[in-house]
Amino acid sequence: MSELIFAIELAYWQQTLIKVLVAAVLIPTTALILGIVFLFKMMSWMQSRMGPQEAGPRGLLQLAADGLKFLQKEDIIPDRADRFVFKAAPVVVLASTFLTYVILPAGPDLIIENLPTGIFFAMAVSSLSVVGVLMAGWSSSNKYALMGGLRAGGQLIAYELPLILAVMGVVIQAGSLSMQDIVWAQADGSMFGFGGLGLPFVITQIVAFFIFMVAIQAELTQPPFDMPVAESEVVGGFHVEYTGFRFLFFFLGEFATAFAFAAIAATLFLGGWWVPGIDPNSALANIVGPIALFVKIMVVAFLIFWFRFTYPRFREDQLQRFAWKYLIPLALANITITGILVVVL
Amino acid sequence: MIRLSSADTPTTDAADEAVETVTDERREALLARITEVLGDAVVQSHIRPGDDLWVRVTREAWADVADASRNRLGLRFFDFLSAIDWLPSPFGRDMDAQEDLDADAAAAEPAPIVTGYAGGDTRFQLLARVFDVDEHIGVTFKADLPDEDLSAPTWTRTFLGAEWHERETWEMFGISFTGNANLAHLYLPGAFEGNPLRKDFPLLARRVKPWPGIVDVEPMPGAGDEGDSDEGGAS
Amino acid sequence: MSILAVTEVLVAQNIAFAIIAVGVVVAGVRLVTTENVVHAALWLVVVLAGIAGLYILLAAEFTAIVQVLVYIGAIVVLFLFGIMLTRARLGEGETVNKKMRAPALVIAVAMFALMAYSLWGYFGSTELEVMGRSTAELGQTTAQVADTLFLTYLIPFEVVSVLLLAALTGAIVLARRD
Amino acid sequence: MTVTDSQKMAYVAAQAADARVNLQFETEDGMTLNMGPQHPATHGTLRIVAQLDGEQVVRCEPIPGYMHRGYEKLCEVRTYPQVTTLINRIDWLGSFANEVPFILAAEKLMDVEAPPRAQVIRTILFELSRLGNISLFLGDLGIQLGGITIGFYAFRDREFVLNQIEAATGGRFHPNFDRIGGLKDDLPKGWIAETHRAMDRMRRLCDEFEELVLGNEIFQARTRGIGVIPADIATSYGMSGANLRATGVDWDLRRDACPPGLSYDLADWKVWTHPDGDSYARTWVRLQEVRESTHIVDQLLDSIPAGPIMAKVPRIIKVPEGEAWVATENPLGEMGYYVVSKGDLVPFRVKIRSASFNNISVVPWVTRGVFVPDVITIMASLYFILGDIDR
Repeated sequence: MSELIFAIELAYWQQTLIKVLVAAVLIPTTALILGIVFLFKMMSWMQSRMGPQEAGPRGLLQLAADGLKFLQKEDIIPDRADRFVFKAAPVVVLASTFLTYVILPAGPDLIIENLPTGIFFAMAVSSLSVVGVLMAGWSSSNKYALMGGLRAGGQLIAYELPLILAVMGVVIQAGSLSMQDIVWAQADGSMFGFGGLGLPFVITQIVAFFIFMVAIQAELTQPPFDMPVAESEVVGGFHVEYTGFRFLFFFLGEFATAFAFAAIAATLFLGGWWVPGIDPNSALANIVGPIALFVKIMVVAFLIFWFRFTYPRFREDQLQRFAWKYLIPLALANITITGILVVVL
Repeated sequence: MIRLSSADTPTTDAADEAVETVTDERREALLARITEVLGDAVVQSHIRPGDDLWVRVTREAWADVADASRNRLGLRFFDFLSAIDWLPSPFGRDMDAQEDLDADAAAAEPAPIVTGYAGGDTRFQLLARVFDVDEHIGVTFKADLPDEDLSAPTWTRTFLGAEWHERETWEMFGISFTGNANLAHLYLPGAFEGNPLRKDFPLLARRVKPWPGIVDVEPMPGAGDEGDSDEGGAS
Repeated sequence: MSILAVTEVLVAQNIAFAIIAVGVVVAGVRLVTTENVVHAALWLVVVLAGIAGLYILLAAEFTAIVQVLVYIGAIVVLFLFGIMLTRARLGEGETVNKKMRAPALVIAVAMFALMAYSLWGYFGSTELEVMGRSTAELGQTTAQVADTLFLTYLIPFEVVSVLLLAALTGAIVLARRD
Repeated sequence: MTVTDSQKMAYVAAQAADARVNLQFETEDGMTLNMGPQHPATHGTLRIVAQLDGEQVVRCEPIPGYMHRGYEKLCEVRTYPQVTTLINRIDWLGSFANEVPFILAAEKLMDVEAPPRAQVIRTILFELSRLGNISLFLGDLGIQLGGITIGFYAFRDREFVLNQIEAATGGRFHPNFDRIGGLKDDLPKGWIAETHRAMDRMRRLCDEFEELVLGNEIFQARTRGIGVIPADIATSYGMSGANLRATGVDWDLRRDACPPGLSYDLADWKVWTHPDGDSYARTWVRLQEVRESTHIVDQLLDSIPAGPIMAKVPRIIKVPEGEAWVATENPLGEMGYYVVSKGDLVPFRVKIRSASFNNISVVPWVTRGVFVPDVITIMASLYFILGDIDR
């Protein structure tokens, strides 16, 4: 556990307060960054959309326009909705994202809470969002919302398993569940006896990386796995009845979760905050680390959104078949082989 | 088979006639086959050379016509099914602007019912078309419907697609089809009264606000209002 | 008792324990009193999350995370799934048989008394010495849990796995009709 | 027309599914899902009522009529030239194509024929409206399947076609340009070269669609073997256009029964069919249709004869007594007008046979036993324009 934040000694409650504030600021910021960079700029170029290229200088005002639009919308709660559950659902979804940020290391000392079971914790809290999604789907008293909620639930459960199994390969190789230890393991590793570049696990765990990317795509309910929110089928799914600020919660949650998962992928497979050539123990790593992590996150996020803008959508049963028949056996095989190799070598 | 040149080019007349004779024979042959298969059901027929074939059948044989077309005559493609109300103008045009009616004074009094190709004896006629997708030839069937019993056997047993057409004909003309269990409104609201495509169904929009119609078109000098339409200015 | 030793962390822990405990109790009461099945499942989430919080306070991180992952992430979600998929009547209007309340109360109190007595009898004199010791020394790290599970208790663990698998297969066989 | 083994198998499977579904329908009451009248997948106000068992469709019934405009009645009080304004709005994505069969029917009754130049330009515009229509289908299919990128590409490239239509006719969506006996105006200067360029854009869009959507494994998994319609069912429902050709029926009105007044025989092109009859086949046939259409336009552009664009017709059009049926191969399928004239200024009766009406009436048959997402793909691949159903 890092008791130091840039070597300043603080009381427990002060530390806690700072950590909470940092996380609270991080979530909307990261969501905005992904929103601008990928949703608006990259997508508009890839899909030749007009708005984000034209509105304001360099099309940057499109986000402001959209944000303003959300804020001034009327907050509508369906008459027959379960009001309390309806209101609580977006908060639950956002809380699950919030908790994921706790274990993300951005530098040797820059981590909100270095849990020894870090990655396991992240998997556990990310599964909490299912509850929020089901709450939203059920409480809206809308058939489309219910169908979307159920689809989301089934999908998230089906993909939790390959996600965790993919992570297991990395954990076996690193020998730890702690995010920091996983980074260290990659920094200390060597390729064919050459230690200069360390050993990003994407090289040895390429199968796990593939499964992980597919699984987070499903966890994020993005195309090609966006059946829960498919607008041409269930008209937005579980958040069909949400407007304005509450919808913005779901929206922020989606992008913040995308950022969090990209960060986890970057940490597990690309070495996280570690940069070759910089001593991980030096104070410099605390400054370069966040930048390196951010760059790596953007690379992973680019992959996520690239898939999103390219593929059409699966059908729900095809998705389940894909998860259970291909991804899970593949992940199990990966774990077995990794385990054997770790014991043998 | 396509006439390329315009009608006022005299050189193609011979070719036109040749084409017409060929298609004529095809339709004659088809008509002969239809008569052979349907027997007494065929009441009257009409061939427009090079264009189309009209066959009027009895109402009782209406379902057999569909069956014979699809299964024995090779006319497997179902085009459409509808009806015609032959009640003449001005009942059909009573929503026209008064100026139009005055200008067209000859039509102001009810004319006797005159039916079209292949004749007819009743005000309502069923109209359906089937097509042969292999031979590329089609037939338009007609059947008379007596006013006191506007119903006909359904085609849905043979042509599945006839269901929607029959529903439309039912709500638009008030013609029912025995054997079609699903005669519900297709277009109109459930509580709608009346049969809009009948000629005596008033077009209320026209009643409320008469359409200017042709009055805003200046008649060309020399263009006769009753004369045959061949003279007059070209644009 | 040494738990009340005056350190900042322990004060914070005690405050947190009080908050969580009250929350869990309230949620537990709501869980059994609410008439809406979905609400009951959601209160269950609160209860389980609170208990996970208590595990963390007891420095049993791994148990807490398993609690969240398995109970909230899987079991309650399955509950919700089942409730939403089936046509269970929601909300009021259901005539609940309340005749068995008194016996149920007796059994519940007896059960609580039994468990409290046995726990107290077994652990009552043990003092948890938290101060100055890491979780590793307390034998609660993930590695230690894994070692215990896969070395000492390997046979029971595998037997339980097979049993669960058999139950799962049986459930599928029973549920599938075609 | 041959029935392949796969079609027979699909038919048997459909029959079996039918029997099973009937049983379920009698024994349990599932959830009824109301898609529409406002639903993103119905593009328009079509209502689809689906009785569900889980996500499986027990019975699915489209309910049209939310946009019925009574054109058949209105046509009876419009003069012949006025009718084209109305019928422009039937298939609003391929407006010019709506005008053509009616104008041809009127020409047939009047025994007038447009000059060759007008015929060729008319055919070009006809094909341009087909391109404008079906290119949007290609995009829309992607959108319905969640791959929205191709949707934007389609909208982007369709502009080039619309610009050409606008440049020639003055109307982007509703040209109202066809006249009895010819066309309203001649082509503007430079139009031919510009249209060649637009055709290149359309061919590039086809390639992009093929790479991005048609070749995609997910797309194939979503469409292959889904919504299989055998050939005899298709003819029995009167399905036409690409939907019919996708069942293996080799029939195109442009080639086989082209009415006088259009000059398709000046171009060398091919009618594509596909034996499968599923959603994929329908998409594939439409894609090839767009390609062929661009070739037709390219060839016709180079063979526009000189001459007038209007035949001699009277100023006030009175159509002689008679009946005429003219059907053309419109973007959505066979569109026909049965025009009855009594020698008046207005038609006596106009029966509009629109393609989507027949194409969509097959939905209850084809959606039995499929999943809800498949209803979307089937509807999207059948491709309907709501105005073409409701008229």
